[in-house]
Amino acid sequence: MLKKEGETRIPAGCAISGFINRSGRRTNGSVIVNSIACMHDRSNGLGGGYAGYGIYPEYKDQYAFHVFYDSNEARIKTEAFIDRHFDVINLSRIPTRKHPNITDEPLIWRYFVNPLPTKLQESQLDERTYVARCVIKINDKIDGAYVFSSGKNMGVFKAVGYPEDVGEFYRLDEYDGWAWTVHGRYPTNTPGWWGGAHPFALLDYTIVHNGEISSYDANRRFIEMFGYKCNLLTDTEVITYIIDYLNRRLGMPLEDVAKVIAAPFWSEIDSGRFSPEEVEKLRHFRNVYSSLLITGPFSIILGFNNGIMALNDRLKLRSMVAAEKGDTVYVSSEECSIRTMSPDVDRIWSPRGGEPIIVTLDK
Amino acid sequence: MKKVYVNEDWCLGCHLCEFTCAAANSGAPDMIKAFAGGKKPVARIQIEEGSAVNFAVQCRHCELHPCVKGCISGALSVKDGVIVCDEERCVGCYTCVLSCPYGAIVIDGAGHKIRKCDLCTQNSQGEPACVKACPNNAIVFEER
Amino acid sequence: MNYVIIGNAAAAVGTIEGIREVDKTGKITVISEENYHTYSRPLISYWLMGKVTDKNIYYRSPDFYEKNGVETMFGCRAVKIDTASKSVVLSDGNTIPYDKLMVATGSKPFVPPMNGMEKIASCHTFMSYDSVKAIRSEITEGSKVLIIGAGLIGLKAAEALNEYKADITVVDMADRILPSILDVRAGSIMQKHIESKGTKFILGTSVDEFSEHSAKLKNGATVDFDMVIIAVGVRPNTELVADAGGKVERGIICDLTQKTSLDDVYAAGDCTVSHDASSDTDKILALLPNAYMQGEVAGRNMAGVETRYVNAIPMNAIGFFGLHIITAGSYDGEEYVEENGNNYKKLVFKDGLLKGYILMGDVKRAGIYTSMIKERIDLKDVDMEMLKDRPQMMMFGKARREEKLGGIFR
Amino acid sequence: MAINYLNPLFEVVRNPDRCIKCRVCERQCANEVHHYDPDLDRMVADETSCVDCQRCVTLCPTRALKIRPNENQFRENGNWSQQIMDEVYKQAGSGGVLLSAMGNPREYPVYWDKILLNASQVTNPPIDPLREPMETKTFLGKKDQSIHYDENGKAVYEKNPYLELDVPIMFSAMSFGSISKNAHETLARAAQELGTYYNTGEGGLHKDFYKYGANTICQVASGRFGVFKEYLDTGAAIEIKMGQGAKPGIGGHLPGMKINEEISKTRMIPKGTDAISPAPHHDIYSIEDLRQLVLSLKEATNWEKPVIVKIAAVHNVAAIASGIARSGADIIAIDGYRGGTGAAPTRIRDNVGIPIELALASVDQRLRDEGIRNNISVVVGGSVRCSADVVKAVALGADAVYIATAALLAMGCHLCRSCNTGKCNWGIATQRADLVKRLNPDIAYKRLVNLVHAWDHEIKEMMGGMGINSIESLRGNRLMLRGIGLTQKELDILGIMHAGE
Repeated sequence: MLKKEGETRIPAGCAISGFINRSGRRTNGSVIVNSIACMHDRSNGLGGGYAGYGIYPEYKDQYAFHVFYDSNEARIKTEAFIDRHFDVINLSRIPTRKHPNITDEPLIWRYFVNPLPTKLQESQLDERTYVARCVIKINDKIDGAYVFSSGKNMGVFKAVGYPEDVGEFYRLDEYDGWAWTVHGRYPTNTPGWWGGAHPFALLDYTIVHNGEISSYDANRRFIEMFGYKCNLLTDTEVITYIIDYLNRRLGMPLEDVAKVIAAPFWSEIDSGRFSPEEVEKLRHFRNVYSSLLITGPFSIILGFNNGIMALNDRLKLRSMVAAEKGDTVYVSSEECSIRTMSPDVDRIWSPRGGEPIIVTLDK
Repeated sequence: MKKVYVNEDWCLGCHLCEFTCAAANSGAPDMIKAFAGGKKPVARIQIEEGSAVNFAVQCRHCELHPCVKGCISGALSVKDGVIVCDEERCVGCYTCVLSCPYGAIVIDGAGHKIRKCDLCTQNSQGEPACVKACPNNAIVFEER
Repeated sequence: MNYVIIGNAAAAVGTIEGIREVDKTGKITVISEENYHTYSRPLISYWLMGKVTDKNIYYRSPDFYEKNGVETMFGCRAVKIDTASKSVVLSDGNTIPYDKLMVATGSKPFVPPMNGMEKIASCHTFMSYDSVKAIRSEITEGSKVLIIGAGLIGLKAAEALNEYKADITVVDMADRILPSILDVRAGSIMQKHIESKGTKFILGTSVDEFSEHSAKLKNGATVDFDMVIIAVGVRPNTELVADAGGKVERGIICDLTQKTSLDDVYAAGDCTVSHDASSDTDKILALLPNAYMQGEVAGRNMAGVETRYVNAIPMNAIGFFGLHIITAGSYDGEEYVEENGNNYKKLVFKDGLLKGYILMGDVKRAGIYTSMIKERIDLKDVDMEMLKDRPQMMMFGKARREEKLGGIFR
Repeated sequence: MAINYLNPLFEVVRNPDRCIKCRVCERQCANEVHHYDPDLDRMVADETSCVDCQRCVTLCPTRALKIRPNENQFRENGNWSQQIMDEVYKQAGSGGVLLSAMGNPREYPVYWDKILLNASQVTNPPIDPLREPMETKTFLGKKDQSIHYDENGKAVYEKNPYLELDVPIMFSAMSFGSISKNAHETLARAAQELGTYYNTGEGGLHKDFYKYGANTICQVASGRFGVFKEYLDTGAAIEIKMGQGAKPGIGGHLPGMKINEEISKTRMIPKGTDAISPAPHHDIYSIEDLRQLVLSLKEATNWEKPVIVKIAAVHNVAAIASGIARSGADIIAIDGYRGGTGAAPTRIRDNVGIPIELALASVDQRLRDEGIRNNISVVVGGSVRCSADVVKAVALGADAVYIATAALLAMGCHLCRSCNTGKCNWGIATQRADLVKRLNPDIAYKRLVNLVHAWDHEIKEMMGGMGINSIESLRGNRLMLRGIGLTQKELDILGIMHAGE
């Protein structure tokens, strides 16, 4: 009997792709679907998924929960929980299109919610922490329910299947976003569980990730000290939590987050290319946040409320190319996929290991 | 010139240098054969033993080399800085024993000849055998 | 530079090697009366014993002169030094010019006038290769040999002739043997040792009159012999320098650079007077090491590098019939004596210094004592018990040991 | 004379065909086992005092010697082993407590040997340490996570005192007195060259070694030997020794005969007097007292130095560690029951304490469960024998390890376990000048450096195999471990899965 995510740790190879338009111009979801379709062989049909930012302009101030239910019973329990903690502005099934390659779909629901002010106050937490705790609680405690997207004006769409099929299934051609990321999965020992597909999301953080990190358990056992619960036992999950911890909770800018999770080697720190002050900081990071260093191969695209960050592990053990065309920045596992989105880019390059590409919306 | 030096702080007085030296210069292929049958080959290095201090003494290959200057037979000579003894020419007069300020010339009682350290340049050791044998690096072969 | 050396033994070789340490090219000429490649005079007794071959009697290798660029004139006798023209006149009338001259003429056997000497059938001295060759040609097993003189040369002759099972009698005016190097007690031990090997001593008397095959002694005894060896002493060959007006006392007088009182004329070896640092007196130190080192010092000075010869002391390493003696320095002072069978040790202290010693039997590492005399090491700086026990570096302090053995100078 | 019930433990086997009678065995044996018999013209041995230190065997130039167990056997008995019987005879003779040295030699399970490591295959690449950077630098100390950014975006953070190790291996406490001055010098010089730390033990710090202060951990133990302001100021860190794995619950005793001039000065006690460390610190009868000492020592050293609290691994080690993590201490050192000692009562050494592997696993998990793992670094010792043990310790959750027995082995120790006699033939656990000199620090420190370098290479190889290029990603990474032949209970305590899972 194969174990699903959360019951065992499943290493996976993958493809990722993504882009952002700095000026906030929204692009149709079909573009990102095409970009992953051309990397078909990097996936094996056991998972694909998307994150789109700026797709819910009409509900941009509400948290948009995307939820998988194994059963109606789970839905009822979850909705009761949501009702207790949130003011639900809108709820519906997420529209899908019947697709021959996408089968065994769970119940897929969407809720646009605001935290209940009284409950929020009671919790003595800031709003985002409150929401995150609630999401973690549903995922941890309610059997058969899984919140796979919980940010504002953004959404995750994922399923078991090839990513291009998943795109069609979710009718992404009906969404427009200023940033999209996508993931095609090649897991090695999973029966395929919808919740286990990527991107992984918490609030508006989403991660698509290609790689298999060797630091997993060191990271997991550390981050779990801070209220996170790594249910899925996947890299993306722990990376998302780490970024959430550093960026949201400690207030560390993403540039510094990259310096923690893909810290420069000591040989670089000592090479003299950094200012003494920077060296001091890097030494401090490597001392204090040493358990959040991520080793082993990874290339990730992090999506967040006003931008994306692409990052390779410090040895660059996974492929990742970046390109620029006008005010749009593309990142992908392979150049070919960028060319499907923009055949004649202005500039294309291979970012160095550990050097983040951070692109945010122009103000 | 590289010479053999002894650091008395580390000399244990174990006498391994003497036995190794004797064997190395005995012509026998190994130590067991060198001493087999009660043979007592002569060492060119000698341990001085005290209550707290021990050290080995062997030819310093000194610049003055009074042994060479006083040698009546011409057996002693300096070759590339190393004082060597042509044992065939030595008549055992011991003038060198009289002259050597370190007492480093050894008398081979049996043959009425002298033996002396030649830094293992005339045997098959390559590097001085005493240095290799010293268990505590008290004997070193180096430039000073 | 044109160097001329009269003589061809240790002092001459020392001179050549001393010159060549400094001057690799100057012309060197050696004038020698003896017609041999340089040989070691002390080895003649070993040669006679058969312990040294014809090949090994030579003091330096056969290519010694060639390697050192030395022109040899063997079988030539120098008869005069002409200081005015800076040349040496040979017996055949030829003159050899020099820029720097070394007189290393050594010594000759002293043969005192004795009654009836001219009647002796076979009479030899014991100083040269030729002399032992002559003895060798005559000696046979059982030959009766009378040796006049119980000094170093006489006893070395006795030891050598013992190899031929000769019947040896040694006669000396003195009442003990080896008086120049041994004290009474050590002499007596050595005498007994030599006697135990068959050599007879008649001491405290001298020859009254020789006949062809016997000698009548002043004490009334008669000694028959087939051969007589005269070994009563040596006299330095000083005539050349004396005749040229150089200062000569018991031997040639030199300064610390081994220069004689004559300009550009140096001298070294047994023909010179040395300063004995142990007794602070001038004397002839007829010793091979001394000759060589004087020669070497002279050679360096002749070649222009000023070098001084100091710290000479009397010292001897010799053995008879397997019993070895090493002695050095002077015996005037407070004594420490140890005796055990044939092993005899005497240490002489004066003015807080070790001044001299006699070691007989166990002579191991005697050079440590020698260096103490030469270097005038204050006895306060050594462990006296260890000093008395045996020669050892342990008796010095750690600092001195490190300096001596470790090459570490503080 | 009464009957001596004790048999020699060993036999000296001398090959007469090889022995050249050089007598090096005789000269080198402080126990006076070997003698030359001039009448027989051969070497003879009195085996009663042989401790099997192997000094003679090692120095014999012709390899003529072997020491092997005495073949003489008591009647076989599965319950009353010969050793147990010997101990009864010994105590019946002496009336005293049995004394031993070095670590517990009994055949308890060695959990290191029941844990296997992972390696990358296909799904992620192993990393070749010869081609890629492979980092083993380790920081020890409190890891305060808080940070904020000022209006210019500049990071503002507070730095806690820490130790910086180039390799996650330190030399654990061995006092000057229990080991020789040369052994101390060896540790100090090796620590300096390796970029790590050695530990003074409870005997103070010899003046000659103040120059190695930057690589020195100064211990404060219940006897307070050699503790004064300058001592505390000199080291890089201060360690409060609460206990020791070899003898949990008891103090130490250095007999007066070992208190020579130098040790007396260093320990600040009169020459020739016994140096007795009490079992407890008499100012620490509870955890709050410990906190006071931690803070006092910090106050005394201007809050500049990390404070280590060292405890023996005992049954409730996790709870104790939790207390220590809240005491203000920066580092906790846990010493397992196989840890060495210069002298301990045999019964205590062999029967008290728990394995370091289990102690480490439960402490690390407990601190994480309480969310205070960041408050403190965890250092473990008590028989870390090789680089694989180090890797397993780090993967179980240790920040670094302490080694001592392995360090002594590098210096020549052969684990004859006779340190308490003071006649160490290897010059390590002795104060006899002629024996001390046998340990030449010039040689020994290089051997120790070699050992740690070798381990570091191996650690990097193993890390590389796991696809990890920095030691911090190994720390607590228990997924890299699998148990073999362990019960579910043991696996649960270790927090690892069984091989094959």
